[in-house]
Order: sequence, then C-alpha cells, then structure tokens
Amino acid sequence: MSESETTVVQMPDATKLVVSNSPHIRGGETISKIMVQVFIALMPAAIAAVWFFGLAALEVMVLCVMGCMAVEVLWNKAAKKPSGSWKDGSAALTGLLLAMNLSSGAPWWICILGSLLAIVLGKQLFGGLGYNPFNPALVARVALLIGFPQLMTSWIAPQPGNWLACDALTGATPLAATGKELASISDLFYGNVGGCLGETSALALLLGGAFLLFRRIIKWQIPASFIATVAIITGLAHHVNPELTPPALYHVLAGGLMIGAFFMATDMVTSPMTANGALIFGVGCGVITSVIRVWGGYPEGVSFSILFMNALTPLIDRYTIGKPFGYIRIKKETAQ
Amino acid sequence: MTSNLLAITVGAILVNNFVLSKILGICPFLGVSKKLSTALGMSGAVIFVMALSSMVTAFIYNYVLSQSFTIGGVVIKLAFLKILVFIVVIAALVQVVEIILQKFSPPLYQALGIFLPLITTNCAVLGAAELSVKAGYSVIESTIFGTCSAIGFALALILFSSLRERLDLAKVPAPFQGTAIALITAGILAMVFMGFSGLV
Amino acid sequence: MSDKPRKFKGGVHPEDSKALSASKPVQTAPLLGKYTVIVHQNIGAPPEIVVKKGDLVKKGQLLAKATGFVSVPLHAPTSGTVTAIEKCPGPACVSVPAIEITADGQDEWGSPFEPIADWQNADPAVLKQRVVDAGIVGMGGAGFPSHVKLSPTKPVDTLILNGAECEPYLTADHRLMLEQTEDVLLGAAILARILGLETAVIGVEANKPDAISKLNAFASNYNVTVQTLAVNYPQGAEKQLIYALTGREVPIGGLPMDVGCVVQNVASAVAVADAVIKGHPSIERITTVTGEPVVNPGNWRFRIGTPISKAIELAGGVKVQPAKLLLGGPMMGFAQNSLDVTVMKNTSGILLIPVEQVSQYTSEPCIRCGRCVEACPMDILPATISQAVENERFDWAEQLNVAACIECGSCSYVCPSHRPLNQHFKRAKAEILAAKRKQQKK
Amino acid sequence: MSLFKELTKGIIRENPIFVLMLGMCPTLAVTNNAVNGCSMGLATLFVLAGSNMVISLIRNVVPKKVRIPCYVVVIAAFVTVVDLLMQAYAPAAIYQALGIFIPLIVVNCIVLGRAEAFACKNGVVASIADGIGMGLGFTLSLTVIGGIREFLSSGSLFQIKLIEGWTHNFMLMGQAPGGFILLGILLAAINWNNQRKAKKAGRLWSPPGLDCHQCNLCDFSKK
Amino acid sequence: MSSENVKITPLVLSTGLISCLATALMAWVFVITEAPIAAAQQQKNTAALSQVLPSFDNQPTEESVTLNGVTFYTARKGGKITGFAGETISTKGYAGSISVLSGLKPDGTVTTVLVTKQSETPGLGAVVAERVREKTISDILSGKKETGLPPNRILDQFNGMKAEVGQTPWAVKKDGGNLDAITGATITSRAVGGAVFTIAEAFAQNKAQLLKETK
Amino acid sequence: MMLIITAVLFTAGLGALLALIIGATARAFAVETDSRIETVTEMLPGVNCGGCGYAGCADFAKAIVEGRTLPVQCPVSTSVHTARIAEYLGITAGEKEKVIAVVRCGGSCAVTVRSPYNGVSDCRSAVLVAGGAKGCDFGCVGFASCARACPFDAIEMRDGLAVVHPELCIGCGKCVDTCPKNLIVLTPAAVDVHVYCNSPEKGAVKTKVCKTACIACRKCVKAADNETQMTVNGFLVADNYSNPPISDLVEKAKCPTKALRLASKHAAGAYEGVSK
Ligand SMILES: Cc1cc2nc3c(=O)[nH]c(=O)nc-3n(C[C@H](O)[C@H](O)[C@H](O)COP(=O)(O)O)c2cc1C
Ligand SMILES: Cc1cc2nc3c(=O)[nH]c(=O)nc-3n(C[C@H](O)[C@H](O)[C@H](O)COP(=O)(O)O)c2cc1C
Ligand SMILES: Cc1cc2nc3c(=O)[nH]c(=O)nc-3n(C[C@H](O)[C@H](O)[C@H](O)COP(=O)(O)O)c2cc1C
Ligand SMILES: Cc1cc2nc3c(=O)[nH]c(=O)nc-3n(C[C@H](O)[C@H](O)[C@H](O)CO)c2cc1C
Ligand code: SF4
Ligand code: SF4
Ligand code: SF4
Ligand code: SF4
Ligand code: FES
Repeated sequence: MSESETTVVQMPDATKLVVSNSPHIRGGETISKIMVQVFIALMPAAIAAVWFFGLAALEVMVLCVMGCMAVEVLWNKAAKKPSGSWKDGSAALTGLLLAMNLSSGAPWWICILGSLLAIVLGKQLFGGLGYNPFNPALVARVALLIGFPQLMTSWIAPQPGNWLACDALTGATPLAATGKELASISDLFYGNVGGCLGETSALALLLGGAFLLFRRIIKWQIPASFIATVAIITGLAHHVNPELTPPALYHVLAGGLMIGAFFMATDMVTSPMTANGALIFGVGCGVITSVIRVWGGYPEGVSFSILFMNALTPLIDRYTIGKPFGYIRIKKETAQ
Repeated sequence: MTSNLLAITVGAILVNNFVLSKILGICPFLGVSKKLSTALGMSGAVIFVMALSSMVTAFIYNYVLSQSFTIGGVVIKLAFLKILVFIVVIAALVQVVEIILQKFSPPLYQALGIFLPLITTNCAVLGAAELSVKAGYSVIESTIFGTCSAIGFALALILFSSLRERLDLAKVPAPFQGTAIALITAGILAMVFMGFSGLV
Repeated sequence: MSDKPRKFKGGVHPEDSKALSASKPVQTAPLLGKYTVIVHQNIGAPPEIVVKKGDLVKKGQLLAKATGFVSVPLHAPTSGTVTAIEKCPGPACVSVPAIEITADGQDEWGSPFEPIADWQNADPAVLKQRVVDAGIVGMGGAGFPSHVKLSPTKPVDTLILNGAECEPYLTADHRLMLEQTEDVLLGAAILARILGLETAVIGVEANKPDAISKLNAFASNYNVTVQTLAVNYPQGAEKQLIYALTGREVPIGGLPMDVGCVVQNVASAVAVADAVIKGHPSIERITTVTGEPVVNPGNWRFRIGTPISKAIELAGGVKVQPAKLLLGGPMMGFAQNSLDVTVMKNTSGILLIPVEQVSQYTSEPCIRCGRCVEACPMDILPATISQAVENERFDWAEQLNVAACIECGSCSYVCPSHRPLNQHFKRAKAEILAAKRKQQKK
Repeated sequence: MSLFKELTKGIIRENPIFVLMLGMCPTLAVTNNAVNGCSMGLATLFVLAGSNMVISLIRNVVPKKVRIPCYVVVIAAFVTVVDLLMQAYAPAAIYQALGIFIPLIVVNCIVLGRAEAFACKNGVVASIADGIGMGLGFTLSLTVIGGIREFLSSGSLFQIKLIEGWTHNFMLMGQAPGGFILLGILLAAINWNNQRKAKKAGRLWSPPGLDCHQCNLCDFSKK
Repeated sequence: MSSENVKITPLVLSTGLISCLATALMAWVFVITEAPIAAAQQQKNTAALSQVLPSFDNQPTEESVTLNGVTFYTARKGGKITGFAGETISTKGYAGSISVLSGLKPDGTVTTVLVTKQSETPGLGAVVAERVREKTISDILSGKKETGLPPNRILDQFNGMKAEVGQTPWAVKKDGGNLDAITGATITSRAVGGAVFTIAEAFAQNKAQLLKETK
Repeated sequence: MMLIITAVLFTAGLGALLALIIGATARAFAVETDSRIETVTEMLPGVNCGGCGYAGCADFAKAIVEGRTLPVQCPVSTSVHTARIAEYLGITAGEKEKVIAVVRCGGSCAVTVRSPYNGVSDCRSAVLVAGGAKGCDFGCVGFASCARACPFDAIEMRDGLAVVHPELCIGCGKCVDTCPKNLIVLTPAAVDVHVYCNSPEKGAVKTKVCKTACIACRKCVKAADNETQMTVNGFLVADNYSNPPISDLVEKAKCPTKALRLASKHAAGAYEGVSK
C-alpha cells in the first residue's frame, strides 16, 4: 500500500457511533403506516357513504376526523404530554370510524361530542394509544347511543347519487325494522339501506376488509369467527322460528356486522394478541351480537358485543398464553 | 316456571347486573378488584354466602315475617322487622359459615375466609334479600335470584379486576390514577352491560 | 430425507444484504506491527496469563492457560514481544485486560502441536485433548469452549454442523464452505469421531446454493449429509436448527445434548481440523467486513488481536459516516463506540450500518399488534413481557418464560412501535438471576 | 367551638364520599337527580344522628365482643323508622325512586363507620353533632352529584328546567354509567387539586386507591 | 383477654336488651305509621285510576272484570256509571312489556291514556310513555300553576277516539295509519297504539255486558 | 300493644340467640391481638417507603412493639413523632445519626465522553448495552433510575448526572440498590464535603474520558486537618466517613479537577421535585 493511498482512506468517527441493543435493523413497519392503510381500506366505505347519503356524510366524516385530531392535540397540551401523537394517525382513524358509526343526519355537535368522548373517555384517560382497554370509537358511539337514543336511532334514507341529500326522509335501519319492512339482500349488499355511514354497503366494507387481510394488518381469526358465529346462531334461530328473526344472510349483511368484524373488533389495542385468543374473541362477539339482535333491546348488538369482549380481552390474553418452544419437554422431564 | 327461572337467571346476571345496573356492592367491587386472584376469592365467597343467605332470608320472610298471627285476638304482622331480621340473620350466617369452614375445610377457609367479614357490610347480600321480597319470589326463586345475582356480581368483579390489572401497566394521567380511573372503567363497563337491556 | 427446505415456527425475513460481500473470496490480511489480544475470549472462566511484559513469544505460543474445564488457552497470533499487558476497549464497550504483542515481522511458528494425520484411528480422547489445547471456542457467535460440547453427559446421536449463517450481511461461513469445503467436511468427520458417531449433518440456508452443491459433491466421502434450510431468521440459532433438522425441541433452559444433539459452527469445525491435521492453535478466523458505507466490503482472514480500525482500513474505509459499528451481524451483533476493539475468535463480522437504518428508532407504547408474538421463534409473548419489565414486574416476566428468549431480536425487528424489546428481556434475565443469587445467599 | 367543628368537618375536610369514599352504592345509584340525592342524604342523616346518639349512650354498657351486632341492631331500628316514616309521609315518587336503598342504609359503611370511629368513643352531644355533620356532608355531596347529573341529563335542577327549550339531554348521565363516570371525574378533579396543593406545600402525594383501608370494619385491610 | 374470661351472660343480656329496646322503638313507630301508610298505599293504588277516570265515589278497584284480556274498572258517582278504565299489557314493546291504562267514557270514547309500567329505552321509547311536567324558571316566576295531567304528544292523540267492533286496528303512519309516532321509537308507539285499540275494541265488544252490570 | 310485645319478644329471642352464638365463638376461638401495633402504625407517617428496612409502616410498627427495632429507625418521622411513639410504648426512641445519599460522580454530559445511546431510558437496562455508553465505566449513566426510585423526589437529573438534594433526602436508601454502578452511598448528613468520583482507573485513563475525575493527586489529603480524614484507595480518594473532614477542605485543597465538592453547593439551584 502506498503512502498516498492510506491517507485518503476515510475512517468512521468513533464519537458519533450510536450504541444500542440488538437488533440494529428494523422491519419498515410503523404505527402510522398501519393506520394509513386502515384509512385506505375504509375509503371504499367512505365513498359509498357519500354516494348514498350525499355531502352530509362527508361533513360528518370531516368533523369527526378533525374533531378527534383536535381533541388529541388539546388533551396533550392540557396534560403536558408530547404533542406529536396526532401524527401517528390513530386519532384520525378513530375519528373516521366514529363517523362511520354515526348517521349522516348527525348534527355537528354530536360529531364533536363524540370525538371528545372517543379520545378523552375512550383513550387518553387510560394513557393514550396502546393503553385503552376499550375501543375508543365504540365507547363514543355507545355513550352517544345511550345518551341521545332518539338522535342516534333516526336514520336518513339513502338517496344514491344525490349530493345534497339531507334530512329529507327518515327510515328505520334494516335491523330495527320488522316483518314486511325487510330490505332486499342485494340492497343490503350494495348499501342502499338506511343506517350509519359505515353500516350500509357490505360490498365496500368487504373490499376494505380484504385489503387489510391481504396486507396482514388484521388477523383473519376475528372477522371469520365473528361472522361465522353470527351466521350460525341467527340461522338456527331463524330455522327454529322464522318469525323471531330474519335469515342468517340478512343478519350478516345488515347492520354494523361487516364494519365491526373487519375494522372495529380487529383493533389490535383492544383485542387479544394470540391467534387462539382472537378466535375466542370473534366467537364471543358473534354470540353476544346474535343474542342482542335476536332477543335484546338495542338495534345494534355489534358495538356492545365488541366492547364486552374488549372487557374480556385481558382474561382471554391471560388464559390463551401458549406454551413456549421447548416447554412440553420440561414438564415431561420433571414428571419423570 | 322454567321460563320464569330463565328470566330470573339472565336478568340477574346480565341485564340487571347487581354492580353495573342495580349499583349494589360497589364497595367490594372497587375495594377488592385490584388483583384478579383476590377477585376470584371474593367471587367464590360472595356466591356461596348469597346463595345461602337468600335462601334463609326468603324462608324466614315467607314463613314467619309475612304471615299474620293472631295472638290474644289481635292480628299481628311482623313484616316491618324485616330490615333488622335480615341484617342480623346475614351477619350471623356469615359468622357461622366462617366457623364451620374454619373447622371443616381449612384450605377453603384460607381461600375465602378473609372475604367473609367483608360480605356482611355488602349491599349486595341485603339487597338480594330485599329485592326478592319486593318481587314476591318464592323460596326457590329467591335462592336462584340470589345465586345468580352473586354470579353477576362475580362476573363484573372478575372482568373489572382483569381490566384493572391491565390498567396497572398503563400510563394513566396522575389525577386519574387509582379510584378515579377505576370508576370510569366501571362506567364504561356499565354502558356495555346496558346493551343487554331488553333481553328479558 | 426429503429435499424440502427445513424450517421452524416464527422468525422474520430481513433483507439479507449478503450480496455486498458474498462473491468476494477470502483474502488473508497482511501482517501488522502490533496485535492486542483480548484475554477473555470464551464463555466461562478467563484464562490465566502466563507471559509478562517484555517476553519474546513465537507464533502459536501459549499466552494464557485454561483455568478450569469451561475455559480455553490463548495463543500468540504472531511472533514478537509482549509490550504491554493492560486494559483495552472490549467488545462490550467496557475495558478488559489484553496482551499487546509487537510483531517482529518474522511470523515464526513456535513449537506447534504434533499433527495427527491418522485421525481416523486416533483415540477420540486424544483428539478431544487437541481441541482443548488448541483453544477452540465456538466461532458461531457465543464463544463457548468447543471441547465442553464434545463432552456430553447424556447420550448423543446427532452431530449438526451449523452453516446456516442466517444473519444478514455476514458471508464468512459462506465463503468458508465454498473455499474450504473439504476442511469443513474433514472437521465434521473428526468431530463425529470425537463424539463416537459415524455421521454428521450440515444445515445450510437455501440462499447459498453454490455452497450446498459444493458440499454435496464431497459430502459422501466424509459420511456427512447436507440439508437445505429455509431462509428464515434465526435459522442458525441452535434450538431452531435442531428443530428444523430433527424435529426435536430443546427444553427451555436445556442443552442440545438433552435431545441427543451437538451443534458446532462450520468455522469451528475447520478450526478443529486445522488443530488436528496441521497442529495449529486457534489464532485466526474469517471475518466479513461489510455494510453500505464500506468502500470495499469483503471477507478477510484476520489474526486474533487485529484492531477493527485496521480491518476497516483494509476494506478501504468508509464512504460516509456510519451510524453504527457492530461486531457480528445486524440482528445480534454488539454495537461499538471505539475502533480500538480487536478481532476475537468469535468475531464473525465487522459491520457498519448507515444512518437510514437507525433513524427510525424512537420507541412508542405497545399497540398490541401481536407481530412480535408471531415472529418469536420461542413462542413467548414479547409484548406482555416488555410491559411487565417496564413496570419492573420481573416476577411476571419470569412466569411468562422470559428465560426461554434467545435474544434473536426478531420481535424488535418487526415491532411497528420500535420497542426495545430484547433489551428489556436482557434486563429481566439479569434481574431474575440477581434475585436468585440473592435468595441463594439467604 | 369544637362542636361547630364536628358539625362542619363532614362537609369538606372529612367528606364521607370524596375523602373517605364510603357508601358508594347510594352515591351512585340514587343521584340521578338532585331531589333524590338530597332525600337519600337526609334519610341517611337521620339514621346517622339517631344511631350515633344511641350508640354513644350505650357505649359503656355494651361489651366489646358484641358491640358490632348491637350497633347493627340500633342502626337497623333507625333505618326501619326512616323507612316507615317515608312510606307514610314522603311523596310516593321519592319513596319509589329511593327504593331498596333506604333499607340498605343499614349496611352503608358511613353509618357503622361513624359508630365505630366516633360515637363509641365520644359523648352524646358530640356524637349527634358528628352524625349530623357527616350526614350533612353526605347530603351535600349527593345533592351536588345529583344536581350535575340531573342538569346534564335533563337540563333541569330540582326538577326545574334551567334553560327553556333545551332538548339536548344527555340521558347517559341519568343512568348507571353516568354516575360512575361523573364520580370518577369529580374524584380526579379533587386529586388534581390535592396534588397541586401538596406540591406547593412540598408534601408527597399519591393517588388514593379504595382498598378498604378507610373503612376498617373487617380485618381485610390488615391481611 | 383470654378465652376463659369471656363471660357469656353479660353478652347475651346486653344484646338482648338492646334488641328489645330497638324493637320497641320500631314497633312503636310502626303502630303510629300504620294508618298513614295504609292511606298512602290506598292513594297509590287509585292514583292512576283517578287520573284517567272522571270523579267517582265508589271503589273502582273492587269492581273490576277482565274481558278479552282487558281489565275494566267501573267508576260511579252516586251509583251511576260515570266512566270506565281499561288496563292491558302489550308484549310488543321494544324492551319488555308495556302496561297501558285508558279511561273510557260510557260510550267507549277514549278520554285519557296512561302508561303505568314500561322498560323502554330512556329518552326514546320511554318518552313515548311518559307524562312529566317540566317546570321552567319562567313558570315559577310568573307563578303559573298547571294542574291536571301533563301532556304527551303520542298518548294524547288517542283522546276522543273510539273503536267499532271488527274495525281495522289503528296504525301509525308508517304502517299506513294516521297515528303519529316518535322517530326511532315507532315500535313503542305501535305497541301503545295497539294496546289502546285493544282496550277500546274490547269495550266495544263487551259494551253491553259492561253497562249491564250496572246494578 | 300486643304487637309491640310480640315484636320485642321476637327480636329479644333472636338477639339473645345470636349473642349466644357469637359469645360461644368468642370463647372457643379467642385470639390474642395487640392493639398497640395498630396505634403505633397510626402514629407512623404511613409513607410505606421501606426506609426502615421493614415491609411498610405496619410491619415496622409490629417490629417496634415486639422490641425488634426502635422508632428512630424510621427515616421519615421527625424526632417529635418518634418521641411520641416511644412515650406511648414506654421505650426509648433510640438514637440514629441522620444519613443522606451521595452520588459519587460529578460527570455531567458537559465534562464526560459519551456515545449516543438509543434504547431503554433506564440505567439498569442501559448498562447491559455497551456498559451504558459512557467513556467512563464507573460513572453515572444518567438515565434516572435512582430518581424514579426515590419516594421523596430528592434526586434531580442535571445534564445527565444524578444530583441528590440534601434538604429533600431523608436517607431511606431506596436509591442505593437501583444504581447499577453502585454510585450511591449513604453518608452522615453532617458531612458536606465529598469526592465526586468512583473510578479506580489510573488518572491518565480517567482524564481522557472525564474532566472532573479524581486523579489521586492527594492535595486534599495533605490539606486535611488530619491525613486520616481521607482514604486513598489506589487511584481514588474518598472521605473517611468515620472521621470526616470539615467543609473548608474544599477551599483549602484546591482540587485541580473539582472532584472534591460540597454537597450543598453541588446541588444548589432551583428544584421543585420531579413529577412522576
Ligand atoms: C396480563 C397478565 C397479567 C398477569 N398478572 C399476574 C399477576 O399479577 N400476578 C401473577 O402472579 N401472575 C400474573 N400473570 C401471570 C399468569 O397469570 C400466571 O402465570 C398464570 O395465571 C398462572 O398463575 P397461577 O399459578 O396463580 O394460577 C399475568 C399474566 C398476564 C398475561
Ligand atoms: C453455562 C453453559 C453451559 C453449557 N454446557 C454445555 C454442555 O455441557 N454441553 C454442550 O453441548 N453445550 C453446552 N453449552 C453450550 C450451549 O449449548 C451453546 O452451544 C453455546 O452457549 C453457544 O450457543 P449460541 O452460540 O447459540 O449462543 C453450554 C453453554 C453455557 C452457557
Ligand atoms: C439468534 C441466533 C442466531 C444464530 N445464527 C447462527 C448462524 O447463522 N450461524 C452459526 O453458525 N451460528 C449461529 N448461532 C449460534 C448457534 O446457536 C450455535 O451457538 C452455534 O452454531 C454453535 O456452534 P459453535 O459453538 O461452534 O459456535 C445463532 C445463535 C442465535 C441465538
Ligand atoms: C385494524 C385496525 C382497526 C382499528 N379499529 C379501531 C376502532 O374500531 N376504533 C378506534 O377508535 N380505533 C381503531 N383503530 C385505531 C387505533 O388502534 C385506536 O385509535 C387505538 O385503540 C387507540 O389507542 C384501529 C386500528 C387498526 C390498525
Ligand atoms: S422474545 Fe426473544 S426469542 Fe422471541 S423473538 Fe424476541 S428476542 Fe427472539
Ligand atoms: S410488535 Fe411491538 S407493538 Fe406489536 S405487540 Fe409486539 S411490542 Fe407491541
Ligand atoms: S435520595 Fe435515596 S436515600 Fe435519599 S430519600 Fe431519595 S431514595 Fe431515599
Ligand atoms: S446514579 Fe446510578 S441510578 Fe442514578 S442516574 Fe446515575 S447511574 Fe443511574
Ligand atoms: S355502599 Fe358499600 S357495598 Fe354498597
């Protein structure tokens, strides 16, 4: 090696070397990337909502998303926490999901109060992202439902393609309807029924759900077992007594089951972590949803069932811990 | 009859859950829910005592207190003594259970014993007796009602304590730590249980 | 055995980045003027220094002697003078004792061991003694004295050679298997003889097809089988390797021999072959110097005691300031804050990581996504354990089997919240151990 | 002077609900409006004052071993009296609304708690004052909680509509969850204030947890 | 204190004595309040009836008859029938059953409707069934005193209606009828309407018998 | 009247019956309890800091009553409190020298060599990675484990260095165990002058990584009233706390690296206690 060559060799500056524990590289996943993808997955449903309910639906969505983000920022200010957490997208997602749980006729103050309930009562009081035991959007929805039952159970009838559709007509949601009012299955599938923004078009939600499954953002166990359980129980109930309840397919497509199963029960913060836990979670949601829908008082079993299973999640998590690699042998050996 | 019993069962466990809907037994609900293991112990003890006490109180009420006696030509009803009789009988019952347990099943006493005194001053036990009287339940119905109410209490307590264990790991804002966040969690849980309303 | 790649549960698929150096043949590093040999290079008891300042030493001469069964001797990397015995930066960023040898340029062998040419008929005990004397430690990473593994206290029926090299970037074992194929197989055969076995298995990840075919070409001569392994980190981890090859699960806290296996790294096997056939002690190894900032990534044969600044210099230095300097691979390697650390017997790689990989490294709360649970090859719950540790609940961590964690880093790798999961587990293990010690004292 | 103290301490310093956290059931159950809260408080006040008086009177004749049963009997008597009186003279709607929570005053920890903590150690007058003071604190708290809940859930206070034409009634507050959540928020506000004060005074503050420690009626807290 | 020193006699004596005194107190209060309680009870029983019936001087509760699932109470003044009250339970409520009490003129015209028992959703179905007077501050300031039944939009629309035998049941607008329903609480509205119709129809069917019972 | 009599008889019977049962139980299962323990527990501050070496105040109270320890061992109680307990139990309060904690390191970020560290913000975790990423292997890592452990908020983190505020520290010793570098020692509160260094390395090694290390120049040893007031251990000098130097030593010794400091000055400055 000649003298000149060695002098041009550039060496690292040791004082700038970061020390940290292994691993030193990371997979590219981040919280905000996950949230953005869920947001994207919700877009078909959002577009469907605007198509069926007009700009009023857009207004509700914008109010809720902005409301949630604003509340997040303000809370962090008030609680003297680092204020950047709105950037991770979870607040915006909560807002969008909250909007999906409201009717397009919801007045502005319902959206804002809902945002407040979701972010403060549902999330920040427990310590913020990751610590909330209950699904924030559903906490807000249920609180609003119990708080303003009349407002929250009046629906705008869909007017496909009418941008200016507003409180022109009111109609019952398919599940609150009885007997002859039953909507047709195809209307349910495409979303031409009254209800919350997000509980109308099963097709749009299935598209989004498929995207989430494809991107492996949600576990298949939850939606699969949730929907299957509802289908089985309502199917049986219908079989035994057709008067009691509509057929299974109607239940699967109507109401918030699709959005619940794909977008809300799957919120990882509030659902079990293990695969077996997820199965139990989904089945539990399905059972409670069916029971409330078939025999209960509120029109919407999905919100309550998800929240109930949220409450059960710590227990599920605790009792579905699998045995680690190499565990069985230990037992055998000590038994000997 | 069976459908009535089913209604009582579902009603007491879910719809009119003692803690979350009827708001009875809040003190132990908040007090012994910090750890799941304690909650499990308390649940066992409450179910045991409430099953027993609702049977005994219903028996006393239906066969003694609500009867009219004619003594010396005067019709006498002792129903107004029910509060006193119930509380005294429950207290005594708990004592007796404690002694018997201690004597015959020390392990069970170890597990449930410390919870027994707590139960005497628990609204739920007396509440179950009072509600049975109000609803005019028979001894069997009362027993089932009491037991199921206790199961409802246990369900709420166990759910709540597992949630609180999770909250132990959470970064709850300081003023909300402790009882405040526990109450708020209980509030959300109560909202969830309202979803069962209308089941019976 | 079928030809389907063998695999295990869990794991991750990081970008392997091996192309940087995989095609670079091993070069022998030139003789340096000075070597700083770190004394404690093995797991177990540190050896006892037998030279003093000013002593003249020959290449391969004993510098420090083993102080127990789990301890290995240390030999001089070249001939010269012992110029200092003092502390120098160690691989854990804490100063450790080292012997500085100023080379005389002769690179003259002292009295090396007697070659055992007829190893087929040699007494296994003699062969094993040679492994002891040559100071061979596991070259796969941990630096565990090889002879200890060769003295199983339970019946052993399978010898596995670990050629997985599942760490991204590293290519030392790959080159070794390609360039010294027969040495690897010879080492395997010698190891098998020591263990009283007829055969051995070599597991190689499917991303090294050239090595696999070359090994296959000679394998039958040495009674060795070659198995293709699925490309999945941490395929090279002992327990995962054994599971993939034999379907046996090493119990938590147990050793490979509990399921009748012994695992040795391919480089360790070559070192054994060298010691037996040539009589050379363990004083050099192949190390990959790589990373995007490096000008000329490649594989070198370094003597122990070579400062890593020299190694980086040999690779042409850096194009840009790296964010991290690692000994070992990016998944399990140790971050360094000094260029004065020297190559040891278990230094498989010197890796410089660019800033882009490190900048996204702020930890957020767990969102319970479960990715870590899926990734963990040991099937434990990294998310829950880390929360327990954050709240200093080491009793929980223990109940949740933190002891089973092999610190492979798969969980941290996938975590979208960038949580420092296995640092927590390291802490938990340390605290649990400390608590146990305390209890024992009582 | 000290008598005055006994009378007022329950209002803030030793407020049975917010400081001692006793008697949570009625606090949550019957405070859906101010009138109910107030009535429940007054009923409890009566029992507290009466039982404190009697227990203070008999404190020297009752053997220690049976003191709790005796206190319970006394309290039960006063509760029965209140129950009968309300049944006879109180508006039917209020008696209906308070429901079984009147009989349940028997097990309200405040009553037995004061008997144990105060009446069995103090003279009659002081005990009555203590009972009335605690009862006032309880009544006041219940009324405030009831008032807030009533206002939020119906826009009125003491059943008088405060804002004419207000229809955005938040029914949640009138129901069980509203009670829990409101009490939680009120406690947090009190904690926040105490924390602030403690910091100013350089004292330690840790969030209170209801662990039965305040009540000491059973030996649970000692285990 | 050792176990030998626990004397049982004083324990028993004191507890017994205190129990006696306490019981005496309770019994005394019971005796005093017996009459007022009975009166309050009586008033409670007839309160609902007197709200839907014209003034009467008999005991309608003692003159009840159940026909077609409807319990009828007869009100008289000076022996003359002044009106009826019909009570029935509808099981079609949203959450459980609803008890409806309806006042009827002797000709079968509905006068007042009252829901006596329901478990509908607060703020929704319950609104349909509630009659509460809301006092406002201005009412108090202006000294306005309203008496009589508080109004209820849904319940009051039945006033003056009358059913004929075999008539199609009254229906809410949504089902093609002309009854108003509260949005979101159609089911409760429907159930209440159905119950009132049942009462009115049962009266129409049994008019003769009910009026004949006049002694 | 008949009613009253019957009712009275009924409850009298019931009451007597129950009293009989309870009395019988009391006789059969009498347990001896010591009410003094409860009283003493009430007299203690109730912080449950464990500074007394027992599992909380109640346990400590039990130990006092059983004569296993003395009230004064509670570091939180003032002498008035302990005297009250002593008086109640009729024992002596005992005597205990007040101690406070000292972090034997002066190496704030400004004066020491450190590597950028990325990982868990906790000293015990940090030392597992690259020994805490510091040039000096013996100094304060600066991730506040001790500060978090202190129940009295007596430790402030200043520029990556833990500083004990003597006026807030009550010497409970909670912080001592948490420090992975064993930097914290409990010293007599009366002593104000300390050597803020813990590294046994050679002076030259130390000065390379820290500007305020003790280089064992012995100026303080010589300046002390009496040489035994300081102890020299290899390349590290420390107070001899059983015969401590007085405060003016700092001025007299003119420590070249300022490793010799007064605790009161070292900690001087506004501090309100951390909020946890
Ligand atoms: C969320 C969670 C919380 C836990 N909390 C505790 C705990 O507080 N105490 C404990 O001993 N174990 C705890 N564990 C560990 C397991 O519950 C424990 O291993 C299992 O319940 C067996 O306990 P057992 O022997 O008491 O039945 C927890 C586990 C999880 C997943
Ligand atoms: C304390 C200790 C004792 C060990 N004892 C044996 C042994 O007796 N036999 C054996 O085959 N391996 C033994 N090992 C080696 C391990 O199985 C393993 O190969 C070594 O730790 C390197 O593993 P790694 O590179 O996967 O970390 C031991 C390891 C340790 C740490
Ligand atoms: C996560 C992990 C990954 C590993 N990867 C490899 C590897 O790729 N190649 C290898 O030879 N050893 C690897 N090891 C070390 C092996 O487990 C084992 O210790 C080694 O093969 C034993 O051989 P040795 O003692 O000769 O080094 C890894 C260990 C762990 C814990
Ligand atoms: C698949 C998925 C589903 C989610 N569902 C919800 C939801 O139903 N409600 C909600 O508030 N946030 C949801 N989030 C966002 C986020 O997890 C939520 O804000 C946290 O619960 C807040 O801690 C979801 C996120 C993901 C990735
Ligand atoms: S927990 Fe341990 S074994 Fe599992 S993935 Fe993480 S580092 Fe690897
Ligand atoms: S990968 Fe990270 S965020 Fe996801 S569960 Fe594991 S620790 Fe939590
Ligand atoms: S600084 Fe240490 S010794 Fe002092 S009070 Fe805090 S924890 Fe206790
Ligand atoms: S003194 Fe110890 S525990 Fe405290 S910050 Fe420094 S290294 Fe951490
Ligand atoms: S008031 Fe304490 S349990 Fe109800």
